[in-house]
Amino acid sequence: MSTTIPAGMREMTYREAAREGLHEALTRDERVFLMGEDVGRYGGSYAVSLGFLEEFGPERIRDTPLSESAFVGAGIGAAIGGMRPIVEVMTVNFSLLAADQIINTAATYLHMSGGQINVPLVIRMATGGGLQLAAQHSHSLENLYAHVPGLKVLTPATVEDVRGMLATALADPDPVLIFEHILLYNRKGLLAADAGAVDIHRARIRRAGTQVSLITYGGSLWKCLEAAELLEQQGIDAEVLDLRTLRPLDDEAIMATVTRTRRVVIVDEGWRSGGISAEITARIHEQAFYELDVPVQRVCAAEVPIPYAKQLEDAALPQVADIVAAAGRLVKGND
Amino acid sequence: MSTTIPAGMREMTYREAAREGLHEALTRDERVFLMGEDVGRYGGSYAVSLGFLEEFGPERIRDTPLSESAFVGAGIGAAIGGMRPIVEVMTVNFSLLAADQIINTAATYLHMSGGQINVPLVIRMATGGGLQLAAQHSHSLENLYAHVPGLKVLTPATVEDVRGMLATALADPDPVLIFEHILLYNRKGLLAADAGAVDIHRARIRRAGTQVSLITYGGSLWKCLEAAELLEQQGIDAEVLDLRTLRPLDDEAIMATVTRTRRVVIVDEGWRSGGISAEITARIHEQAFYELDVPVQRVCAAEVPIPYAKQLEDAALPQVADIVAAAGRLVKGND
Amino acid sequence: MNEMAVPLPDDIDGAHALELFRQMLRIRRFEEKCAQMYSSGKIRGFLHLYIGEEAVGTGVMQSVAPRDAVVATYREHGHALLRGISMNAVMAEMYGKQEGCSRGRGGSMHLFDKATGFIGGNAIVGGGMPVAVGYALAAKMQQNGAVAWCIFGEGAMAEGEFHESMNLAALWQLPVVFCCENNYYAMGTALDRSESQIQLVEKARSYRVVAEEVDGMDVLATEAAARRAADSARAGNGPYFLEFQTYRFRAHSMFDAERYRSKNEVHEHELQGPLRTFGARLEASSLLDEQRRAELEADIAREIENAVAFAESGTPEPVSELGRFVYSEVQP
Amino acid sequence: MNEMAVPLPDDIDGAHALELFRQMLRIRRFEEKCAQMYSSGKIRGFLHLYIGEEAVGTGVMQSVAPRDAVVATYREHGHALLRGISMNAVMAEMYGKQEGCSRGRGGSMHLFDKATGFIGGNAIVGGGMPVAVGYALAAKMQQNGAVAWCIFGEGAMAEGEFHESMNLAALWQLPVVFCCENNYYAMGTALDRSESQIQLVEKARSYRVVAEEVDGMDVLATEAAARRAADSARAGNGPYFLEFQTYRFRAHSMFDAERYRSKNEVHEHELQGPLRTFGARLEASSLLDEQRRAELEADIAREIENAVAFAESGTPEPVSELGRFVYSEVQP
Ligand SMILES: Cc1ncc(C[n+]2csc(CCOP(=O)(O)OP(=O)(O)O)c2C)c(N)n1
Ligand SMILES: Cc1ncc(C[n+]2csc(CCOP(=O)(O)OP(=O)(O)O)c2C)c(N)n1
Ligand SMILES: [Mg+2]
Ligand SMILES: [Mg+2]
Repeated sequence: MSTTIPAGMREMTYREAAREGLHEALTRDERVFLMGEDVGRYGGSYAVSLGFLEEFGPERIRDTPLSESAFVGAGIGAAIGGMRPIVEVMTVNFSLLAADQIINTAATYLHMSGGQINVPLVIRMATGGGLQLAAQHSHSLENLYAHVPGLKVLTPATVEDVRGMLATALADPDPVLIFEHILLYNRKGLLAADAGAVDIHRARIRRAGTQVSLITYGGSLWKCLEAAELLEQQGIDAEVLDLRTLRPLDDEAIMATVTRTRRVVIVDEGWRSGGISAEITARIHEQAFYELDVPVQRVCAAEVPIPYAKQLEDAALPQVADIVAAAGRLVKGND
Repeated sequence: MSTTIPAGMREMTYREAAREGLHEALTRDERVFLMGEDVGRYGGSYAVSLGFLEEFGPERIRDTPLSESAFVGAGIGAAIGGMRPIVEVMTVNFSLLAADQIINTAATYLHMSGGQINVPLVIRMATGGGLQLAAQHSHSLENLYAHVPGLKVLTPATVEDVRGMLATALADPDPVLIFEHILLYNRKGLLAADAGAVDIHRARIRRAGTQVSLITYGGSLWKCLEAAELLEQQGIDAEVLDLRTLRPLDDEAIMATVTRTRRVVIVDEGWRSGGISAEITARIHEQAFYELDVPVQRVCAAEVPIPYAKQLEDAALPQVADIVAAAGRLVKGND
Repeated sequence: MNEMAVPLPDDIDGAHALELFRQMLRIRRFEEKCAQMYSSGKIRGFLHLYIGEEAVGTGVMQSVAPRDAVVATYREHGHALLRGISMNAVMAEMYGKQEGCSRGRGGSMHLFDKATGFIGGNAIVGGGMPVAVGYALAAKMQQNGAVAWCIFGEGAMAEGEFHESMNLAALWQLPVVFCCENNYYAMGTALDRSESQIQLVEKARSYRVVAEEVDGMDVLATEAAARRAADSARAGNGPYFLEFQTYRFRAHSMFDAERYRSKNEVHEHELQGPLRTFGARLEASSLLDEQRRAELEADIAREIENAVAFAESGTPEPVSELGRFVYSEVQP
Repeated sequence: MNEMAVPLPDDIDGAHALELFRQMLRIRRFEEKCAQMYSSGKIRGFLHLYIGEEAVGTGVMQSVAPRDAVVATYREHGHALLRGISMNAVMAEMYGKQEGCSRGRGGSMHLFDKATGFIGGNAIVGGGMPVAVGYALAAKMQQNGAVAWCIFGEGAMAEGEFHESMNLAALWQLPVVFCCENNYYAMGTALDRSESQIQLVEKARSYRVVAEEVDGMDVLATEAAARRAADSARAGNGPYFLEFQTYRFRAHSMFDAERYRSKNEVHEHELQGPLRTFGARLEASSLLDEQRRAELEADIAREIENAVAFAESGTPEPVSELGRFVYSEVQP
């Protein structure tokens, strides 16, 4: 990223962008409120809502007790009751305590009620590993939710998306889950001065290329972009597709990049078996079978509960070198 | 199924076989006990443990309060403490209330403890649709668990397997989840007089064929076998592979059938996106890319919360006709 | 026992008392019909009857205001009807028809009606509780005077969601009325096998929530208690917990062999049934006689017949519509 | 305040009292070292210090018998050391080394030791509770006399798993001692913002569980309470709940700016710190003087130095071993 900031752009961290998005939502719509563990006095476990309590008051910046199922469920009820709650779950790992409310209730009410009861609820969660937080704080379980009809699953990777997707999610009549990768909060990016709501149905090409497609989302986007630079040094021209949304998947964008490059690496920090990478592979297989020169490769987390020790965690998570190697294998066909 | 019973075989329902397996386990090993909602006085919500309370007493046939998280977690603790608990969760839908214990604890302790604390816990759950039980009782969520390293996921489809897998699961030092499809309990099958523990690492060919492979598990096995008969009438020779275990998957058996028939239909009652069918497709794509004549087809549940009305539920779930059509398309190539 | 029925208090409004009786009778006869239709295969899935417990829902619903919400369980036919969902729409729902209150997608366990604030029909035991709390939170934040009525069985009180929801409601002083329908069994599990503390009001009080035990077989008692609770909640005094002591006369669902209780126990309770006892009191007060009874029965029978006919002639949702209502049709 | 320290009771065993002091001092100094090592990047991940709360764990562990199990949280360094896991193994764990008590896979939040029945190190708030209940169930079924010690913070009491676990333990009369370390904050959330009922013993009693409030800053009080609880549980009287009122002197974890409480509040509590007050009492009873203190400090410093050296020279698990311990190595 260049050090001079283009006109009309601002540089900020992902945290600041998330914060701006929240701030704008709270300012613009009285029905919006933020609820979760330590969003208020503590300032948010990742400091995203620092100072909001003072600004918006305890009614709208609502610290909850440790009770994920109840406060997520209360989000559902409040949404039905006319509010626009944003519920924060500290990490997706803890969201398993609220899985019943999310999957059995939020995702089903519209359908079970024959179209009457929609649930305009936004749930934000941190996800991912890389901080040596071990096996109860590091998993990327977003694909569990991406499996469930009735939910939308967003995975903003950029400052623009983390800011803008929140607005779009709040405008959505149905439950939307937003996953923020823990390693992104301190990452800087450029944001247009007039940044606002963003589309959530389209994947986006973050780097155009011709020889291999790196399909990814969230925290792994930056690893893919780094890998693409390294690949360029090896004379390999990689395209990087940021899925942005895991449910619904943007098949069109996926098939378009496949058709262009005919070689695909999917990079996902979730476990490989049964992860979102499997679904993408399956769709490519089904929809672009004859476009591929070689089988799709997946670079995913190793199938272990993520360990604490640095070298083990590093080995468990997809790394730039793994991506480069996989893409290199595909293009050079060395095996 | 023929009406004369071969020598050395017994005919019984899946329910009876499950029951025999439990009975044998309880009889053979004092450490084994059964715990769950209404397993005792009520006789089990699917009547599998009817009469056990009287036979084994309330210590070993343990009715629990409605508290899925605590009694599944208590299973973990009891397993660590030297017992061999079998925990019954009425349906996989309710297991979401215990997802934290299963995924964050049962699946992680061995790894997080560096190999010290294994959890020899067996959890039985009913799964699947077909009884018009609607969107909170009909889902096939086993693939959520199949995604998680540290767990094993068994899906017995036959009387032999439902009886024998329990014994194998109990001998396993690690947590094992057993999914019993609700439509199977009344289904009859033949069991060898000397039936016992069965292997849980191998998929099994339930019908040999040469032109197309139907890969499936659990309740859908019988739909696939029926489809295979219908296909035979159309002159199509289908092989039916019963996965039996969703984690770990038997790649070898999958690739072997793919190589034989070069055409694959995967039949899974779970939702299509991100289901186990995606993982199987991805593995075939990765490991047998050059063996396929045409892309793998998936016949899965429609991506809706399963509705109550009969015609809608039927339309939402994979049906024999869908399987026949998918296989027919693959073989005849009519599109 | 009926012979010894105590006349109603003098200050009772006779017409209202008779109306309470009629409402109970209506849901009783409706469910008897449902049971029949289940046996003949017209209704499928799980069917949980409220028979025996009618005094609870009937008393409670008298205090439910138009803007309130009701969050119920899978045993909610009675509540749905009492709340004002038409019998046609409820019966059609159980038939799985488009004209059903959930368009046939929900069935017996998932009756919904946005217009009357009937937001389920939740078949996860305890699952509706956080939802009710959230609805009450919205009401409080919007200061719209609405109350959330959260209905559940005593079995649900062992679930973690009960605990978390009670605490949240009490901590935030939300207008929720928690209505526990204590019928002493959760499927086959008796209360004393599911709770270490069977004084349920004590459990509720441990969250500093006002709690009352109510005779759930007496519709005047249930009505009065619900009124106290509603007044308190609407006055901003936070949540209220009512334990209605009642009994389920029928099996848990249509699949239950009832091995966990004796016929005799059931019979004893039937003698104390809400229709029987309240009917006798109305008679003792000369508010009801055979002729009036017959008229009521005839009216109800007609309504039920019509509902059945309506459901029979309803439209099965075309399979092409299967994918609707997974997401809202209007997207931003 | 120390000037006014009350001498120990006459009947106290002086050597034992000094030993309690030594144990507290040992875990205090150990954690101070951890904080330092965290700052210098040797320890990573989350690090939750027990500083200020040592009297709780120290008192409790005196009653933990060899066959008992301890189920702890992510704030468990003290408990692990007190339970007998070697300082070397704990420090090596935080360094992520093979010699660590969890082979470097767990880190600070996931200390385990099968030999001493230390079964985690669970970092899901409330997550250990059902496990402790299950362990106690196994103990009861096997009649082996073991007790499960379940340690958690007051914040965990809002979780559904607390509710479900208490009920199960009480219903089945299981030998669990629930040890609530009430340090009045759950991260930045004060007790009165997380519980509608802040008398935590009342919450426990609502399950018909015997409950005591204990001064968690007084190691003699914590020891005596734990002994009563253990005796009761071992005698077959079911679960026991102890609320230890204590205070955390340090931030929740190393990422906490402590905006939710004043420096002054912390300081006030520090003046009542368990080492400070108990040290003063030992001095007042002539069981401790400067020289003895210096000796203790020196011994501990040596042990810590050795542990650091041990951890530094430990072996990082080869990456090739990553896939181990997902499943047991011996399969049937
Ligand atoms: C979370 C969950 N666990 C189990 C069930 C199965 N189940 C349905 S109703 C029921 C009993 C509930 O009893 P109670 O709450 O007392 O209500 P009642 O049926 O007596 O009205 C059970 C165990 C369920 N639906 N949801
Ligand atoms: C289920 C769950 N939700 C949230 C968290 C994040 N978290 C970790 S510790 C903590 C506070 C717990 O407070 P308390 O139980 O009082 O223990 P203390 O840290 O004070 O010892 C929170 C919210 C978690 N680890 N698990
Ligand atoms: Mg009940
Ligand atoms: Mg605390």
